[in-house]
Amino acid sequence: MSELKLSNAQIAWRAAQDIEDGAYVNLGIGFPEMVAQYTVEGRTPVFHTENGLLGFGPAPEPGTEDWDLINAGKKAVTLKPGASFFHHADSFGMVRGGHLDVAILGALQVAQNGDLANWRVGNKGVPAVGGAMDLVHGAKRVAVLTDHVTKKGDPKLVDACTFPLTGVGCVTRVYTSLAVVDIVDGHFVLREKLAGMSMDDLQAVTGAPLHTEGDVADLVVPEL
Amino acid sequence: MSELKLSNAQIAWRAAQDIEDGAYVNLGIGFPEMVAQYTVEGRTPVFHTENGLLGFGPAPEPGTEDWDLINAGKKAVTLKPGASFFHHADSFGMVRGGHLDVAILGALQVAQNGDLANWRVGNKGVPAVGGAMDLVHGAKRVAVLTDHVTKKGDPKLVDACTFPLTGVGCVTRVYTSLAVVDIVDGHFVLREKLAGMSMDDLQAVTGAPLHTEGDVADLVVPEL
Amino acid sequence: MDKRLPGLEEAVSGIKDGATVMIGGFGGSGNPIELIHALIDAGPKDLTVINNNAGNGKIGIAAMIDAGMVKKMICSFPKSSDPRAFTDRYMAGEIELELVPQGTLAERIRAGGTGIPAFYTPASYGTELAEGKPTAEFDGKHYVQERWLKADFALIKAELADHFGNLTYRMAARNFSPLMAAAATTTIVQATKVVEPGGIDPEQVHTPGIFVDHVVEVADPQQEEALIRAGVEYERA
Amino acid sequence: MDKRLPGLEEAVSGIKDGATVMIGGFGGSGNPIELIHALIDAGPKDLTVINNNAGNGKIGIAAMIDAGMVKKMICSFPKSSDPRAFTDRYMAGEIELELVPQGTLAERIRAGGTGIPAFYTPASYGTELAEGKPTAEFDGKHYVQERWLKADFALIKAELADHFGNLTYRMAARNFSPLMAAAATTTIVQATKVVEPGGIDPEQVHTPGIFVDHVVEVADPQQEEALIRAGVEYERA
Repeated sequence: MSELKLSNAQIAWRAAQDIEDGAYVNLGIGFPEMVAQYTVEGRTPVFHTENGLLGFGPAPEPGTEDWDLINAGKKAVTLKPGASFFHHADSFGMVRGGHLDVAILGALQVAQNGDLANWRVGNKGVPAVGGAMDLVHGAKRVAVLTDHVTKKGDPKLVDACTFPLTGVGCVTRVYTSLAVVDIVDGHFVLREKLAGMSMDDLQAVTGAPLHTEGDVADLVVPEL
Repeated sequence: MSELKLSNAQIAWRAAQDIEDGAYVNLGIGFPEMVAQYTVEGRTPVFHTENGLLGFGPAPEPGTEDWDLINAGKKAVTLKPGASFFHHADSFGMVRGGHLDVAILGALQVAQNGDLANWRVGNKGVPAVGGAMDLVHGAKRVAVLTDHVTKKGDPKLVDACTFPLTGVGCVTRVYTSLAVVDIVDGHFVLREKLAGMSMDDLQAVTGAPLHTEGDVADLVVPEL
Repeated sequence: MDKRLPGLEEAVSGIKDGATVMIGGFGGSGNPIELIHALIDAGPKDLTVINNNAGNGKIGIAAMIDAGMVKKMICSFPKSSDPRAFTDRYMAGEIELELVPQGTLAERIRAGGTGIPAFYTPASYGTELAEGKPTAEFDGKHYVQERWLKADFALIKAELADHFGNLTYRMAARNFSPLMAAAATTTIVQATKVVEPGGIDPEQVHTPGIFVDHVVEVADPQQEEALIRAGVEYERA
Repeated sequence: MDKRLPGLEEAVSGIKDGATVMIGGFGGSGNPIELIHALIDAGPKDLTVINNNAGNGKIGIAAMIDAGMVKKMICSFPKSSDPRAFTDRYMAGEIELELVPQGTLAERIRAGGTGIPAFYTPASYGTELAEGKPTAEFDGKHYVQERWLKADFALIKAELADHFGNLTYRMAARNFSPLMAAAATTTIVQATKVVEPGGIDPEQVHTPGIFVDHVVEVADPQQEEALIRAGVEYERA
């Protein structure tokens, strides 16, 4: 059963199910950007990018890029009707001021108290933080997408982060390759897990106790 | 000689002589607004008003007012080419951020250390401060226009203000009905006085010592 | 997503007793007269109202005060060409006043909308309006610490709005409105014209729709200054 | 009043050794490539450069670093598709780095331009980037005190400028530029088109001319991203 896990696309799909119609959403660079591809039919979230744009759409056809129209990952995007441009202080004002409904980020580690480590592994190389330390504060929901364990098999949901922190007590929900876990009052609360996985098996690859509140639903996703 | 004094128009004219071409200028409500009428030929100062407009011109013809185009005194104004609108935080950012070359205000009292009192006389009635406490900080020059003495004959240039303060150590120059006085290192320094007035007479109606640095020029203004 | 509401009554129906309400405008420019009058008709009490001024004549905020709806005003300049409504209540001790320097008022609202709980300004240092506030020295100059200002509701007058709540303002009617739209939990807009998404150039949006909750079209809005000059009086419908 | 200068060389001639220079742009969008290359030709040393990034490839800020002009970078993300220039100098201990969270960087620059010496933000609280900074609690939440950031010069790329220095920006090329224009003692602008005063609608000005000192028309500006993809290398003329 330990081979059973969701692909990144499937994790992104699951996260997309929780994004309401009309929600204002910031998707972190890389993996979290995939969430936009799985927007639920009939819903129109508005995507925010830190560099001063609300309401962007998917990448343009190769060769038609306009490099003044990019996202925070410096990738070319397109405009949807009702978009708006603004400067960087206004953009992070939206973030810090609590105007985003959801911010979705990647993670190196998430602690049971909601601490997030996602910007550097150690002290080597050139450090770069970008907007991560701002994005983890202010959004109504701060969600994380991640494999449940590292490539070596170490838990990424931990008792306490050992990597440098991005933010303290900021994560509200984690979508992993095995489960959906909320952070409630300093604890991991399991909401959904793969049907084929036992509680014991899941706990064995999780670095802190998984609590439950009522039923744990099956984590069901389509083939992608 | 004590009857000799400048009219408000003449004080405003004198202040206008110190406004350079291209200067960004905020004129306080009332008496200071008169300075705009005496703009020196060939100079184009840009007038700022706190309610979010740079580059306004004189009042429109009566009956042609647009009440969305007003100054801080809620009077209708007109637009000059090159004007711009912005919100209130940006507007006071210009003030506080040191971008104005000159702010010109009225005064109840100015102290020799540059303290200004101009917003209320005592504790009676409804207090109203508007933008005065912001305008006295940030401009490169904060100038005051005032009669040299009150209607009762009391000095308005004083040792220390007795009325509630608008700002501490903020005034750099005072244009009065009798003289032009700078504030330098906590002292009044007399730059110009009416030719017909002796130093002793001027000192007698001034509430703190008038220092001099080199020559005191004659304060010469046209008939207005 | 469509933030349009059919009428003013629906727009203000969520504003209950005790709410804090920011109202855009500076003097008559940008004053959302129709929203204010709809709020008077709805009649919530014990409101805290934040506006640069405190009403003029017998309409708008002055009419709210006359209707006994306002417990407290937070403003910089509670005077006007006809300040009777506020002055009478204030002198009778029937309305509270928090007087804030105008630039500080703007920046406190901006801070509320942008998640800055406190900041330092030189304005009011050494004056009676700084009494009781923390101060600090930076680079040899003295500053007053000011706190953010937020509200439950903002009532905003815009020129154009689209269905997503993107806004533009007309000339100096902009003033406090972009700041208030961001600082309120629920922002209610009356717009002279409402257009489809895409009807406003994205480079020319003054207030992005993320700050706006409800939009009502008021095609031919009244201007406070014109009403004052005409001697108009508003009474609850 | 006319803020136009005839050429790039005159525009950057005042920037001397040891100056602090803000440079607009986020990645390639809004990067004033022509002004940067003119500055490389002028060749001042020991500069502190403030930009979101720290150069890419062998042009723009990366070429400044390669030319040995940069003593210190203040930025949020000193990585790019080709970060060699900064990385090599940094790993060799030849360039200082002040790493600032992106939103804090924007707000510090905004504070510099608007006369706010310090403010509080939740960003970086409890992290190594907050070490040594004052903290405070407001309403039960923890915040870090951050200081304003100013510069001697700002290099800005605009779409339109008028003779008074009023500016508009093209799409997401706006990013840090309005903030930097206000936070620098001397702001130098390259604009794709320069028009007479009155040529920009007053309601659509993004940066009022009060923040701008010099304007140079660069009619067909290069785009950093396009140059990177073409493998262009800039060397001092």
